[in-house]
Amino acid sequence: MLIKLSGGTVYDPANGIDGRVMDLFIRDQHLVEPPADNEPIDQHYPLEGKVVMAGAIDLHTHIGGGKVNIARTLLPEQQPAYSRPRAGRMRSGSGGIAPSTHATGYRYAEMGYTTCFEPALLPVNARQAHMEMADTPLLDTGGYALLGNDEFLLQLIAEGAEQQTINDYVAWTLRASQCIGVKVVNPGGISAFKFNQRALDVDDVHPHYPISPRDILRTLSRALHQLGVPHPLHVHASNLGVPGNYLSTLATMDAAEGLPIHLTHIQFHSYGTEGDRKFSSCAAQIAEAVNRQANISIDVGQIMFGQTVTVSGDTMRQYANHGHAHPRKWLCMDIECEAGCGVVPFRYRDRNFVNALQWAIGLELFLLVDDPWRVFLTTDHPNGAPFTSYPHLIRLLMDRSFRNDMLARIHPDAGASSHLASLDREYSLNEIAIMTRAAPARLLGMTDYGHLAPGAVADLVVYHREGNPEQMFERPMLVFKRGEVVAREGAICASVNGSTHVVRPEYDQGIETRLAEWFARYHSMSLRNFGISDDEMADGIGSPVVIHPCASTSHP
Amino acid sequence: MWTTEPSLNQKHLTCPFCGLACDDLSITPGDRGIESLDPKCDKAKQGFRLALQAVSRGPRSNGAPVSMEVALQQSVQLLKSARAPLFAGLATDVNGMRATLELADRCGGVLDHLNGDAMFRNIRVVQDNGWVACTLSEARNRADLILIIGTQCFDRFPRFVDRVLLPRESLFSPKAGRHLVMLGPWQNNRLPATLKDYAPITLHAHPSQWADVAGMLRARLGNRPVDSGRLGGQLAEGVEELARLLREAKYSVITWSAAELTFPHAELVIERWAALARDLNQTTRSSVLPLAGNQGDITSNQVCTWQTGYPLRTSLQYGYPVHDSRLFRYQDLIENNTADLLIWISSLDPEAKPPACDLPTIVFGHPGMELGQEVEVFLPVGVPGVDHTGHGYRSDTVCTLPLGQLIERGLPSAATLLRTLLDRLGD
Amino acid sequence: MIINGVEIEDTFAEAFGMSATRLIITAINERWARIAGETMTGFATSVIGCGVEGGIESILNEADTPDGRPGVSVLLFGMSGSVLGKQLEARAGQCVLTCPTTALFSGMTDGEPLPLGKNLRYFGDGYQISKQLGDQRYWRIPVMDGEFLCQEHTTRKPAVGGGNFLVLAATQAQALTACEQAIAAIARLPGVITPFPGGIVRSGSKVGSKYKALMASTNEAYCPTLRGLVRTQLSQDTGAVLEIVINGIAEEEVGWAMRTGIQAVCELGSAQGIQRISAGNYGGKLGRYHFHLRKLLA
Amino acid sequence: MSPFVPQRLASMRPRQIAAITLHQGNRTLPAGELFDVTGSPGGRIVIQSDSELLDNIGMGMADGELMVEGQAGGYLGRGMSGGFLQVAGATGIFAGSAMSGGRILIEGNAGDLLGGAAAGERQGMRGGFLHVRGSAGDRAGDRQRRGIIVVEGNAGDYAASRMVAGTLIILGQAGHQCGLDMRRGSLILNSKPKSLPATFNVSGGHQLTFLTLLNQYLESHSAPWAFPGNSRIRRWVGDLACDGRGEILIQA
Repeated sequence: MLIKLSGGTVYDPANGIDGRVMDLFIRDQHLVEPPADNEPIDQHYPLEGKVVMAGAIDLHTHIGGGKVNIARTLLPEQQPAYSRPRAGRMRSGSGGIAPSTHATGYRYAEMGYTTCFEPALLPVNARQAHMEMADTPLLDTGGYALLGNDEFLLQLIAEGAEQQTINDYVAWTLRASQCIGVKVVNPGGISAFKFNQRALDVDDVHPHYPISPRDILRTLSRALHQLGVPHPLHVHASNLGVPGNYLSTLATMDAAEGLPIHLTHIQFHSYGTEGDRKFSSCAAQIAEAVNRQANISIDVGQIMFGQTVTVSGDTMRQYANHGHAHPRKWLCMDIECEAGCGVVPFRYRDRNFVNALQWAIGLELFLLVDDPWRVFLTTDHPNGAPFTSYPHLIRLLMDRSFRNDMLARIHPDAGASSHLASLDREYSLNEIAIMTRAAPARLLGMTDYGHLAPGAVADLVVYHREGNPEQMFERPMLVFKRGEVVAREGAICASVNGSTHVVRPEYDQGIETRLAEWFARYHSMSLRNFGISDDEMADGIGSPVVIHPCASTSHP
Repeated sequence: MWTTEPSLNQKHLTCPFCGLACDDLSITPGDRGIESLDPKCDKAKQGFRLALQAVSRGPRSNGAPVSMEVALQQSVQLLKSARAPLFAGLATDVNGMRATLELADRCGGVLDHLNGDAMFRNIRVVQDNGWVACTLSEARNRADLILIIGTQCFDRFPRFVDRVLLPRESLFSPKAGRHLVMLGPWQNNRLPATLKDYAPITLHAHPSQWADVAGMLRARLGNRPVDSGRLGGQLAEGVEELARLLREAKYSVITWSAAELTFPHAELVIERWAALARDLNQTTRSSVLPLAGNQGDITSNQVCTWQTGYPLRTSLQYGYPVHDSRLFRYQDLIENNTADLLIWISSLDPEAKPPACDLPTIVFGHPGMELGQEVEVFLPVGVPGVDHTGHGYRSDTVCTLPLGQLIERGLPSAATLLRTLLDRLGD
Repeated sequence: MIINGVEIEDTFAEAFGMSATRLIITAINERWARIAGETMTGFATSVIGCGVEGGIESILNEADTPDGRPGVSVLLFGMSGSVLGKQLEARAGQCVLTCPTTALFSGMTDGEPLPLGKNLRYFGDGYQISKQLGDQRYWRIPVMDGEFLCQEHTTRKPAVGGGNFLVLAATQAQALTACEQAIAAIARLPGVITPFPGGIVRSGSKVGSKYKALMASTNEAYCPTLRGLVRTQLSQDTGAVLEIVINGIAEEEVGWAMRTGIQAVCELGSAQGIQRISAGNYGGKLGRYHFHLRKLLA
Repeated sequence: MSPFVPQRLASMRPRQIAAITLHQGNRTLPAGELFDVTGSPGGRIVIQSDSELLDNIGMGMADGELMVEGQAGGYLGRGMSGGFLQVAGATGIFAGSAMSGGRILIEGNAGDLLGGAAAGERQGMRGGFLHVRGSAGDRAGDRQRRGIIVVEGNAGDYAASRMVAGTLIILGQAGHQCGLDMRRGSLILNSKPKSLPATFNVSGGHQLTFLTLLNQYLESHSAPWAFPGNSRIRRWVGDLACDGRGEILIQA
């Protein structure tokens, strides 16, 4: 099958193409060089006046694993708000803020997203996360394994284990859980909460182990660097949501000691204590630190007004916030001496000072961080808002007058205490393409994704060029998944299943001896059942793995 | 399906027959199936024995043997003409449930598990309030006080004692410092032998008193003026002692098996225990650990939840999912003639048979299942973890254990047969 | 105009727009309802010094109260809604909430809502209970003799304050007797109260004073002992003057009450020493309502 | 058969109502094939149906009058905010759940969770008047938040379970464990229930003025008085397992 896309205006920042009218060719599942003149074209799409980009990549969205299922269970009364009827072979679904898997895949694809990453995959829950993502059609997926609150690692660090041993354990975890990266959530804090500690700042000492979050951050960021894992340590920093936490965030950046580190949903970590309400924006301080340190990347975790549900591994902070639950019910879970999970439904209100300022802080961060290659468009779905609000968010970034109209509607004191009105920046289509395609692919080491050069996987999106970016990004004209048209005019027309993206750094298998002993003594399952094989991924779970290379290993 | 080497001589079998999903079992095969099982577990032994000894009589139509082809054709006809198919039983593995859901979505079916009554006693508490919960490893390594409500956990989950309550080793909570408190009608029941030496604290209380005991504890721990004496002398003293222990514990765990709470509206009682654990977290740590997962109930519920957005007792009749744990109880749908076809899926236990009823019925059954009343179509399917690989959820809803294949006797998985039906139904 | 030998002066009473509310206080018996009502409307003679003006409008029997117990109907008048609200809260809290066996209800349904139990409920310290019956909400506030039942809101609406007439008589005793007669007649009327002690005021006032701090001072033109010293309005044989001030929930009610009162006075006639009926005004510039005596009695 | 979810049913013409699509199993058919509809818009609409499976009748009803001659299924008048809904026979579970206004009169018996909270909802009935001439099932008034429920017959177990506020009156015999986890609100009983949770305390005998008001309100809605005259009642307070600010009033 040879497909020609002619005359579209292409935005492909990974290849330095910023709005060039050009032809693209797809052969089977990949983009290819223009064929010989005499080769017949099977399908031809004339795209004059249309915008063409690679399929969008969401590098931080909670779409798989136990906590999403818990959210679905906790909120049966919220689910009917969005019901998706069955249509032919397309499955039915429900749920606007915690959608069912099929509804998630369809809706993402309808918006031009072709790859999504679950950022908090508990290794012990990896099978479920991969199963849910396998049942999320049209998307390639992957996960970041949660480490840094597992008692095994904390004990290793506390004992002063060699970095090499840590590296082996990290690499083993990536292999066992079939993940592409490693995330740490409130380093040490989830574990500390199990010991009844209610707060743990970057340099506080854990109640059981003589180590601090800083030690965990340093050890893990170093491990990933030395293992050559492309995606840097993905960090949900200490003190989420606490006024004054920007200092913890700056300390977290510092703890990486210059090695690459990704700070996620940083909006929730950019709060000061100024003003009458002791709650203020520190977006400027955070953005300045990001601009200054090239080793740091962030995603924003923008909030949007309305009902949503917060799902997080950070039981310490979720428990602390349970009083804000709306509706008033919530759930926390301590999980397998490995991590935890807290689910607290939430309604952000534009007339509430704190919520309104959170909204402004997120936008300030987008606009104040200079390099679009290091700031990513997320709502931390569903924590800040459901992913379905992305087109609206894109409009907020691209259209200053629209942004100011929205600003005028929020709590007046919040508007007044934000710099947002003075920020003139408007994102260009090229910058949107960077932050939603090229940059995430690069940060994850997915060389064949997120761009449109010959050889790339043919995940691509054709947009109508509308005056209103929200309409443009809400209903693309065409979405191709691996060379097949799966959505037209914002409606799914075909369903294909995705793959699971992983990295697989090498490690000394000697670590498994130690792990086997640990599992036998303390765990409730055996080591051999912990890890997931490639065959199990492909045949049992239903999502074959795509392995991305790691950089050549550097040794300490 | 991914494969494992079919062999009985495996060192670490995973057991699909209870919600603890122990994966450290080894079978010593004998002349008549199993010589012995190590570590000892009557439930696992019985499950493996019945699975291995079962001699399938092949597909049947109204009791008469038919070819698989005929059985499938008849099933397709029944599904095509059904106006209100009911998919019940659902004792299967993850892929069996995935195929069931796809078929139910296609046919417009309603879904319920044979353990639905027990399961929804817990799920309703989560739906209405949420809770603070933990998993088996957390309880094993951290709990310094475990309150066990009811006397039947030990029959339903035989290795609960050595895997969670009194493990050989524990990271943070050595056996010596642990308090086990057992609430239930123990006067009329004998403590499990494994616990006798440990001498746990027992509180003798009939199930009808459990709500009052929980309420009294909540009131006492909240310093509200109540008279525990109303519970009666010995129980009142025990409750006062338990209140003190709960207040002083670093990490308490409250556990029960909802299947034991067979009285109506038992979710109200569970809600009280969950609220007690939640209250305790204001000053210390406490979690609930509901025991479930037998007959694959957690498994099918988890898959249903992610695929439809709702737990089981969800209807796909309207073209989109609608959930109602009271209206879509399979027993009621049969009794009030709201269903017109029963698809009964039960691959783990030959005794988990479809209910006696007048509905046309298709059974995807354990190969050893003998029906008292013959049904339109009986399709024997393999036992997950014996005849084919698969996945089963553990009680705590977090861990999905891979199930290996032990033998090859040509029995298809439920998933395989259901997918065949799907293909034949067309669009 | 002369009635029964009493001269009706050709003048008018000048009255003001006020804001009023009606409350119903019930209790175990009439005695305690009356005590609560009197206490609530005690020290409520004039807005000049009391914040509000108030009085018992009527005594209610069991059939006419919301809870089927004996009660009283109370009217309170303030110069503004906010002052009225503050005074109501203070008086309901200090005089009714505190009084044994009472309950407190709104006596009107139209007008702007005015918080009643809405604020008083906090006395319940979290143990108060809300009950909604139809579109009305009530608060049950635990107190030492049981529960204080209190409606969440009453209403306020525009009303008239300061209707008045002056009774000029030969002696102090004759003026007083005549005014008592008038008060007894007015008391039977709905929608009005006479806020001064016993319904009667002797300290008629004028605007201003030689002392800077005072807004009002004695009306020297009607003081018999100042005759000869100031420009008097009294003839030589007038021994005493007393005034009746009437507040009402509408202009008609106030006028009717003035007429009723004046007629009662005139019944005594000149034979009982009554000489003249006059009225207080400020030249017609301050108050919206003018009650011309002769028009009222025509 | 379910759900019967027309919006503003009472303001529709009978012909329009008969044309509403209902689900029966995995197919759909017009309502008129299942039952007869008569009446006029703005006036009283009468549905002749005798199915105990027709759910959600009068769901979301905001005004008008709707009469069901026969019985009704579950969730009768769910989310109703105004108007008058009358059922001649019995109804299923959750009658009046999420109701916020208007009046429902059930001449027969009601099922479990009368005025109760549906799955996941933090509140049951939120306002209005719900009157059952027959008996009610278990958990009447579960998580009720406001409004008045009167059951002239008996009530099952756990009446007023998890009640948040509001008033539930049971004139017949109430079952076991009345008021379990009641946070606030009033459960008014004509006679001793079968049992109360151990976490209710006696607060003694009282004469409560508000009961007179309640009686008058009931009288104006053609419902019998809670207690005759100004009777002395025995008051229990609880449930002290939770908030403990609820009350159970029992005629002494």
